[in-house]
Amino acid sequence: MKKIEAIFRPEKRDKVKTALAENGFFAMTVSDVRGRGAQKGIQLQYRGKRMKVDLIPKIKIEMVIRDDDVPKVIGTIRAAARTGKYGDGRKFVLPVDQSAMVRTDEFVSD
Amino acid sequence: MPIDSGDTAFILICTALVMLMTPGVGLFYGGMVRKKNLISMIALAFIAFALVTIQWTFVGYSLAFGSDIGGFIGGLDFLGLNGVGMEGDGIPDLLFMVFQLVFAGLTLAILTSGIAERIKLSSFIIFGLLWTTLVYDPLAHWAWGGGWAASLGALDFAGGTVVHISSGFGALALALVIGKRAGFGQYSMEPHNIPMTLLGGALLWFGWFGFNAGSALAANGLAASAFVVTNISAAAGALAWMGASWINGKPSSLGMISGGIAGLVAITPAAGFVNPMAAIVIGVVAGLLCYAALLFRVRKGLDESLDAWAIHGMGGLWGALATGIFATAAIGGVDGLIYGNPGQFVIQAIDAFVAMGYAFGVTFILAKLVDMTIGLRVTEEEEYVGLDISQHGESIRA
Amino acid sequence: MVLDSGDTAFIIICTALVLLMAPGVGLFYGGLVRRKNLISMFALSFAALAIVSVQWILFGYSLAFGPDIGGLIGSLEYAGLQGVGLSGDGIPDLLFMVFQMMFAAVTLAIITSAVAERIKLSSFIVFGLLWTTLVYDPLAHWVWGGGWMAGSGILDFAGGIVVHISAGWGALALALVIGKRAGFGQYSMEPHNIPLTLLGGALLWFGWFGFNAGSALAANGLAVNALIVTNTAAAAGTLAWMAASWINGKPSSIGMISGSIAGLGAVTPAAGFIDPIGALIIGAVSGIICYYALLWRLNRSLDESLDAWAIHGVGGVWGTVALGIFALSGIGGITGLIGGSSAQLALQAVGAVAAVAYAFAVTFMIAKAVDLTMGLRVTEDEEYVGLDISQHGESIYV
Amino acid sequence: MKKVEAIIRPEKLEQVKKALEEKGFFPMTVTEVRGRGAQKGICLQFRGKKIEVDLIPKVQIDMVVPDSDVALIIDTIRATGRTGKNGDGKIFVSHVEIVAGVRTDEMITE
Repeated sequence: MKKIEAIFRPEKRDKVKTALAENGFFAMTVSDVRGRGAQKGIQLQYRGKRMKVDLIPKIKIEMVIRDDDVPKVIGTIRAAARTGKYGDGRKFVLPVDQSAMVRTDEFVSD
Repeated sequence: MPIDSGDTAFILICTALVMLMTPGVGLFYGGMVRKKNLISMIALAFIAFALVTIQWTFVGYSLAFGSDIGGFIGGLDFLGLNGVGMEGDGIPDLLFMVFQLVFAGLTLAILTSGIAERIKLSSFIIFGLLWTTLVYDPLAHWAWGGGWAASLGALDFAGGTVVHISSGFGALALALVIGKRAGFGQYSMEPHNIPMTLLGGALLWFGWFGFNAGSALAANGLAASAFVVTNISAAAGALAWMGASWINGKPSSLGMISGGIAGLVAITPAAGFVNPMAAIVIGVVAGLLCYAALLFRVRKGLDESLDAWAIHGMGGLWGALATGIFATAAIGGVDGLIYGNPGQFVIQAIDAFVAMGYAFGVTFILAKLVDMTIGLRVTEEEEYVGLDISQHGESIRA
Repeated sequence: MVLDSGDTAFIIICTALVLLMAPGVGLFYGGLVRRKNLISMFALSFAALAIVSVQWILFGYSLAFGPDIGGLIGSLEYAGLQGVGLSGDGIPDLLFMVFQMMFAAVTLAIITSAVAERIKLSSFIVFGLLWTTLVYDPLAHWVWGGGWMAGSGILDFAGGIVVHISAGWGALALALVIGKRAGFGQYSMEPHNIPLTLLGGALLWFGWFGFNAGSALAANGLAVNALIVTNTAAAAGTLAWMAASWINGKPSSIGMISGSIAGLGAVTPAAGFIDPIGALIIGAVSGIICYYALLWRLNRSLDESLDAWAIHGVGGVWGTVALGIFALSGIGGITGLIGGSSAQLALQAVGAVAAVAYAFAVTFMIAKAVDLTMGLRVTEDEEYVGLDISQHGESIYV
Repeated sequence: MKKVEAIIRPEKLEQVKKALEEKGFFPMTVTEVRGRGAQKGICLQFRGKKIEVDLIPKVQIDMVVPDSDVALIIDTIRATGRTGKNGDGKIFVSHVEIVAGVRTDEMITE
């Protein structure tokens, strides 16, 4: 199993959610986060003074999925969340060793 | 006539109530925008109020209520409140002046709907000063300051034409000039804080009692009648909008409070002329009409962002016409269409449509002018990070 | 004189408006602190309201307005409201009593600025009781209860000395005794909820109409004038602070609303003596000097946390002195410097200096006394987790 | 690649951000969280009654960095985020298998 953490623009949340659901990926956890990327935030010009807004609101979704679904999920999120401009976000894939249900005694491990 | 302490007390308090409507509009709008622009919406309402206070003291009151020049505008005889004193007819002249001041401040605050989430603060200050001087003040003069509409016999008890048509159609023109918000129509821009909008709506409803009942300018039967029909129309509007939106899905709380505001707007010009039964009809029709106008606006992809046009503009238009239909001599001394006086309806229609054309046209020109000289709009990046940070250097922490 | 129903109606409503200012202060301050102390700020305002309401009825009113003893304090003749009845001069004596009570309560609420985020609730209750008895009541007596200031002709229409100088300079003394917040100056303590502060500011502005206009104690021309100059000074203060802060960066909405309060604070003592143009200048100057007072406070890294000193203290001094400059005989019967008389200005300066010295010194002693006996401050751990949890066992976190 | 999750005191965020920036580590995601550690929160004495405040507001910084940078980042966060008292926070490092951009088709795998 893998854990996908995808960080992207808040306004794309509904589109990404819908696209993932259409491809059969429903379970997820969503958080409001603030982040900055390699482009170092947004620079605003203000009367000759520069003002940097570096932590910009983003959405983070976390999903735990089967290994072979990883490319499909990444592709789906990418297609839905992309604008082509800086600040579109990133996705990270981490290994998950075990997953245990709270409601039942189900226990999944690799 | 001497000063009456009861009347003076009443109008003093009504002035305070109407003042509270301005931050009420700020909260109402603030809850409907995205989180990154909440502070900006509330701040715009405060700035509108502060600007108009100063403008009204220097020239605005005189332009609106000075001695008539050609039916169009007031003279400059009250410049700097010269000759506006503590004596008067029932209430001091100064009190009448400040009661009218809070109306003008509120109207500019309503207008911010058209430019939500994308206006440059400095441009708003310039535009606001021009707008209140060239749109609000003439309209107030026409209806209340002895201008042509008043001579014609057009009725506007508390500001259907002056406040609501002017701000509603002004907001539409302004929205057309400034253009859509980035990403409008591509993704949803949901209200982020509905309780704040409901609180703002509650303050508006509360303040509206001062707005309409106070427009009787005395604590008398007419004020009581205006108070009653105001509340009835608001309730009818809220229920009508709720019913209409229920047919299309869930009845949102936002729709309900919008319906309440639609009812309040529509009863405003009629408050001193109609009876409670007519108020129910006015409120219900306002709720339905404004709901339809809002759907039309959304379908057309117009980004008059917070619906001042649909609610204040269309509601104000309906209210002005409805005054010509439902007015009864038993209350305000004038009969309307259903009491056998179609002439009044025609007068109301002329007044409303001229005001609409004037507000839309002049606002459009002013907005274009400001846009071409200093630019109405913030840059794309400033818009993306939100006006709270880019215009005020502040932000709401999660 | 017989009772006047208009005047009575007016002052009853004004009392309610002033009452609303106490939670208004709570909201205003609550938005400025960190999230872990929001409930605490709000609760302190309510506690102040409750403490003063009881104290005022038992003996506070008598100390302030009882028969004069040596120009310093009132006697206990009205203790327990003995002899304060339903008859009176224009308005019932009881109404005058309760109207004054709200002023005392708001004053104690304002002073919580100094102890924000670190006061022990039990100590605040003891301190508040002592403070309102030993600082507020004598000052109210001096100015309004027939004390030495009234005797020598020092004027204060609605509380520049009694409310704003006392609360502002008291807050400064209190902040010096209690000490800085843990971590002050090492990391930023940004306001966590600006919309709440703006809402609080709106309620303050609204309530201030009752505060100042009501101080005419009748619904007459003087009340109207007070309301207008109040609104004008608030607007001028808003715009002036906004402009001053714009030069140094972004015009923050917190700055804007602070400017409103600065204008309102400064016009308070003068409201019954000046015209709108005078108010415009008083408000604008107040916005600017309070802004620089705040910057100075930050430079010196004084942790008078929410700037009651910079805004109420400095604004109150300016307003008290400005009365001597801008007073017009046509309004309140007093001629100021601009009318060619410097006598009043000198009196006002004496009054302001005496009030500053008394409020600062006595507050300092009371605070020291409470600190030495029971400790003003919470423990370090309690401060770190926040007063909401440590003092009230509540939290706004989900 | 490794993911560093640092949970620190909220009031230290600005200093930690700045220190990381000076060391050349710019991209990050910030989340406001509440947590409790091994010292079981803060225990307040109130007239003989004990009030335990266990979930205390913290800030979580997430960064995904090359394996070789992990030690430096931990040192930097420690140096600026530390007060020496209980409640300074913890840092976790986990393995990241894929880093995928949203704006571009960039895909780093191990």
